Amino acid sequence: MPQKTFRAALNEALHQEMAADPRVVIFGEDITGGVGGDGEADAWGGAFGVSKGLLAKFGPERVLDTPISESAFVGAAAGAALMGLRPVVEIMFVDFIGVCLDQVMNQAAKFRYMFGGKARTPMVLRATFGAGARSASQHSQALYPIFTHIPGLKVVVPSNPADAKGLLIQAIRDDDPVIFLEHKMLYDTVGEVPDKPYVTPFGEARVVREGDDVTIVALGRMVGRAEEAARTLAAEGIQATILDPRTTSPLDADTILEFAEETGRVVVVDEANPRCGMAADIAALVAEEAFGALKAPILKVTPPHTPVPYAPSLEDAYLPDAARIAEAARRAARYQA
Amino acid sequence: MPQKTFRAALNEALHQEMAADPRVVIFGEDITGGVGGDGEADAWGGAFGVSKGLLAKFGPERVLDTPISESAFVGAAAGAALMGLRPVVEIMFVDFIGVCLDQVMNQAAKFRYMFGGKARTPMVLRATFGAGARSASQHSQALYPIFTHIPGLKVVVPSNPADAKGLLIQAIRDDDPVIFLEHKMLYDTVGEVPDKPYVTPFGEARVVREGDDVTIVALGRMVGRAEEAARTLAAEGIQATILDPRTTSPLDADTILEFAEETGRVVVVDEANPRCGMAADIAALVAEEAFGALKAPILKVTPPHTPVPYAPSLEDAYLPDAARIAEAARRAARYQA
Amino acid sequence: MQLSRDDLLAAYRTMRTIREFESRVHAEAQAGRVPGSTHLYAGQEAVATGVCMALREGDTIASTHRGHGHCIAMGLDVGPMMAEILGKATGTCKGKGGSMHIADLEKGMLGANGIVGGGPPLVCGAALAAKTLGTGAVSVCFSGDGAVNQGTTAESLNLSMVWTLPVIFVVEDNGWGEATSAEFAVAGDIVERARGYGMPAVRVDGLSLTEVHEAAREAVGRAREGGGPSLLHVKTERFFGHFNGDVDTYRSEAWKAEQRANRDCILRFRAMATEAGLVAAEDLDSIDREVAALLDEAVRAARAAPEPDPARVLTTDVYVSYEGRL
Amino acid sequence: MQLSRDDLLAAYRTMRTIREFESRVHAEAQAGRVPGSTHLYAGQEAVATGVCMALREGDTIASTHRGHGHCIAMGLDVGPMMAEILGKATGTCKGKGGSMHIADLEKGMLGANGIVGGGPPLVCGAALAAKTLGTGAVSVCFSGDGAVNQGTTAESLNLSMVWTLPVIFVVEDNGWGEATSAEFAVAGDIVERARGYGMPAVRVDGLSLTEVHEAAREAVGRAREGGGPSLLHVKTERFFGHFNGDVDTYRSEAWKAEQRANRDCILRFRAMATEAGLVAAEDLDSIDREVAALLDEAVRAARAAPEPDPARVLTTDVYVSYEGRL
Ligand SMILES: Cc1ncc(C[n+]2csc(CCOP(=O)(O)OP(=O)(O)O)c2C)c(N)n1
Ligand SMILES: Cc1ncc(C[n+]2csc(CCOP(=O)(O)OP(=O)(O)O)c2C)c(N)n1
Ligand SMILES: [Mg+2]
Ligand SMILES: [Mg+2]
Repeated sequence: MPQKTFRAALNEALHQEMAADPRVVIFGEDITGGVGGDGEADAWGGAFGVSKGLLAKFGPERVLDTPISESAFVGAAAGAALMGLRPVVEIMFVDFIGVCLDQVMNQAAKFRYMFGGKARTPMVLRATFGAGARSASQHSQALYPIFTHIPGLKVVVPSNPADAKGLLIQAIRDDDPVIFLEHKMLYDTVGEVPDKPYVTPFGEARVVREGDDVTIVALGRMVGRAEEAARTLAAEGIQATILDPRTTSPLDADTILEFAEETGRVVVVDEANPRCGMAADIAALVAEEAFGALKAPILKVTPPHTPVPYAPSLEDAYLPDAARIAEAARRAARYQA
Repeated sequence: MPQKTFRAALNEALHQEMAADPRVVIFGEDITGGVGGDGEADAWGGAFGVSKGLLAKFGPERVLDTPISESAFVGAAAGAALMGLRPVVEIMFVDFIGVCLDQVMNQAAKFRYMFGGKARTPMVLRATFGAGARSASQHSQALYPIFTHIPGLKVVVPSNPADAKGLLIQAIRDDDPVIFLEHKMLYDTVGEVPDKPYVTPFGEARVVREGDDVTIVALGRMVGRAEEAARTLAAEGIQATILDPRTTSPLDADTILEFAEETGRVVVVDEANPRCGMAADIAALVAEEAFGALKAPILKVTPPHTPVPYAPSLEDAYLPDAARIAEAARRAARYQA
Repeated sequence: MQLSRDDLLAAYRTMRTIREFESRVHAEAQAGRVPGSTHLYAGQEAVATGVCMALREGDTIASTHRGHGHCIAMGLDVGPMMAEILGKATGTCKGKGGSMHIADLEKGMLGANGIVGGGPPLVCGAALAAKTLGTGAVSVCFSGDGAVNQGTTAESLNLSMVWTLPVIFVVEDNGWGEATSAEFAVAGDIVERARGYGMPAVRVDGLSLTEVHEAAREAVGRAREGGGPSLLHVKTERFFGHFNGDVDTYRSEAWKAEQRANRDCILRFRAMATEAGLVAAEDLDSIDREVAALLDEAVRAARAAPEPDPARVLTTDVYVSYEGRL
Repeated sequence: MQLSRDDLLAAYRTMRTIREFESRVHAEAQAGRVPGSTHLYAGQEAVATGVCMALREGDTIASTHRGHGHCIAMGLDVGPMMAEILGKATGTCKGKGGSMHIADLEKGMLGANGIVGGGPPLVCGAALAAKTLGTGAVSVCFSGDGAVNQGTTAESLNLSMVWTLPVIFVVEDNGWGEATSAEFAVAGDIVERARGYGMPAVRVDGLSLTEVHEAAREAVGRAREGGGPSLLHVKTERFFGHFNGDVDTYRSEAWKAEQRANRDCILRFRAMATEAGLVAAEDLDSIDREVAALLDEAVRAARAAPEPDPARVLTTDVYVSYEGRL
């Protein structure tokens, strides 16, 4: 199967869906880049190059640059979705949600309910997230717990190129508002990605590997780190299951509970901050519904309750790494009541 | 001791702190009301009357009405706090945080960390929250999980008049940014409130009642409902401990864990939506750190994953009530492995 | 362009329906039958009416917390609207939305909105859809003098210019944002603000149905022909307090009496239309009677309607599809 | 008011220090020694310098992602600044903030800011503090042509007028917001936008230190005397790409060469000041040498400095006090 980067997989998904459906439009800051200059057109193709080439294919009516006005253009996506388009709107860093949350939380997410089921708001809000790029406190947050908390939104956090493509296509075809979060440290990772369009369904966890001793649930970039940890553990004779929920809302509670019950030992790894985060969310699910099968405390591996620091030494310590994950899994696997 | 309403207790706290410290200023929409009219001045004293009378006492330099520009004036609170004031800023409904989250999340909350410890941002953001007033989806949310998730913020959710006063005074004297959330259905509740100024410390749960059979953790308006449930349970021979954390950040983990261990059975009641909410947060804490003592699944009692509906029949069903709390507590208390 | 007699009668019927609807809502609220808050549109009828008369099928509007008038001007049925406000299963939104969230997308009404400044971005999107899909539709954003100070308004003025969108921003300046006067809260001049974005903008007398309509017609025409957005700054009057619980003491009784007596757009319309001999007073009176009967029935039906059943509908309508728990 | 020779020399030293600082940061970034992104201020030196010369102790500024120039113009030490950018423990913010978050409250510098439009509300607050505490201080908000389209800017223009705050909004219009031109993104006219709020506003040539300074002096004077806010729309030039990773292909090489040759505020200043006989070229040359030496040392020290120790400082500085877990 062809090897593609995470970035290329997303770009391909956008190309294919825009070709398939004239209602799909894309906009955001520098989504092409170069408007008004005397140099290259589509110079950026998005701050991370994900939308490169769309302008040439689909023209400026469907690929629109915007002023720096996230409230206006994210809200415009919601309004356009109500009226028959399927907008894919980009806010460069998810951290910028602070300037436009209302249009997501109180408008797009709630239309359908408030209007008694009459509205459909098929929009996708794409944004990068995550630490590791030395981007400091205002450009490195995860924030999906905030979206996950809000009823009416779907939230996608892909961990690899193949899922990125299938989940983005699903997001675009989905009739509900979807928050699609791309970890900026994953853009250059490579994996097998089918050429044809395909969908990866929401609410279905991927079983990354199976092992009887402990179940590790991890999201986004943490999936790779969990795999690294699992290799170390395997060498020590501890076999881990790794689950990648892929979407935090809907969450595949069934699969998580199934493996939690099978192993009786659960570790949740999350790049988001710990308080009211996804690690807590999943741990609480297990503590309520798989309690009878539990043989050990449910351990959480997350950053501390601090903003993301700038210096590499600090940022590296901030993020959960394979060693911390392995240590938690070891503790869970070896725990004796 | 004198009986006062929740509203009066807050009003008294504002009066006393403004009298004690000239750096305390208060602003927000209609915080006085009536500016520019030919009728009564200070006509509203805040949309819920909490700031009534401050204008007459402290004058328009310290009690300021604002345009409908939450980003500007909440950010102004952050900037003013950096420069030596202690602003108390009001956004009428916490639901409006969507239009100004950035100034809270990326500015006020992060200054100190980003600036290497050089900043102090002693501001209080007051807002009403909560369902029950038939205010529908955009005026009824809880949202404290969002603030609790964000490092750098403190988050206060008082459940009764005495705590409301003590916690607000602490919030105003506190050197960190504090989100102070007032349940709109509690304003008219009455309780004993000392006349003198006093502080209720952050991060110290209140032990509302003690009982050996089950520990119920509840916040805000849910504390009263938990008490109601506990009375029912007592009649059935089930004795419940009720803990009111009072602040969700910092959270008094020690007290929660202590009682979780003592009873081995825990129910968490929360008015916020369930996903990545406070119920999950507390349940996850217990599942990790009191696991060895647990005798039953940790049960969560929350609204469903839906927006808040308008019709009374629906809104009443949305909110956890004493019956649902009692039922969960019964299940926890009676659970046999 | 002179309005025809039929147009004038239709306009009057709309204005009267709004006025009557609001006075019934007021009465229901006073009687304790409205569960939540409502914000009455009485006094501003000429604005919604004059603007929406300039629209055609497929056009859209975004509204505000004070949305009943916009709904009626867009042709929503008053029966389900009343039921919605009373929190009933037969309401426009099945009782889930209430006064502040009445919407009917099929009629181009994108929703009342509980967030001040919530609407301006939405019309940019609706207009973008019209432009992309080539429907020739325009989109109107109603908002208040208070909302002009919300950042979303400024951003949307700019975005609509940058994208040359078929949008009309109608600022209904009733002088107040809750209990705070526009004189205090609005620095400068709303028309000048729009012009700062290069946007055509005019000041309009909101007590004159014909003046509002004429200004709207011009702006809608320009938008429909690809000429981009416009702003109308319409001076109007809010007859009731901000919401049903507002004792409205910040305006003196004398001021309010003078307002009702001299600055009532419906009285002005009657005087204008009958004095100019365009319509007969009896025609208007008979409309009044028809409207009253319509509202009698709306109120009766709404009161009689059942509340929504939580077991059936509490968790429906959150998503179109969701493979997870609610 | 004519600037004195000392003023001119001081201004030149500031501009030169900024230029040299940025060229060193650029070199460090090229060499892979800057962990994160930086946005260089080169080309805009006359703006920060001309404005901040009009300030006095106690005055404050809010800055942007492109903040190094503002920091230097407010008197921050280049040594710790360079260390901060290199992510070192000796940095202005102990390495926690990086390029986009350098702040020094004691010097009135309220922080570079990674959020476009983050600053305008903050200066309203700083100005309110000055007003309430009666310090007579003013607060300056630097922001870009891109930031004028952010709702926070519009809200802050209005709020500062409504509260009559001692604020000066300095819009540094370098023609670009990332890879998007102001010509595309900014509808209308920035000066007219401010006037829509009733705010005094002027257009200023940002290549002329003296013109910037003169306009700032007037606005600062007005603010200090209680005359309220002003806006300066300053046309300036961005010499580098948007950030250190930007290949900047959206501007042609010819355009960029012409820009460097003909629109360099430092070259203009040299020409103006020496041709008018106000200062001697040698004086400026010797400042150049001193500045180069200063930066040599700053870079050397920053490179040599230790990284922050996570065991000690990862979880400090989140709160002043916190009775909970981090
Ligand atoms: C973002 C936000 N801030 C504040 C409010 C509370 N609020 C509701 S209506 C209103 C006044 C709006 O004034 P205006 O725009 O003039 O509309 P009017 O009520 O006069 O029709 C306010 C402040 C809100 N709903 N949303
Ligand atoms: C709210 C927000 N949106 C987008 C960005 C990404 N961004 C960083 S700088 C920038 C361009 C800013 O342009 P301008 O204000 O003209 O400043 P300049 O870079 O030209 O100094 C953008 C879009 C951001 N940091 N914050
Ligand atoms: Mg108004
Ligand atoms: Mg710029």
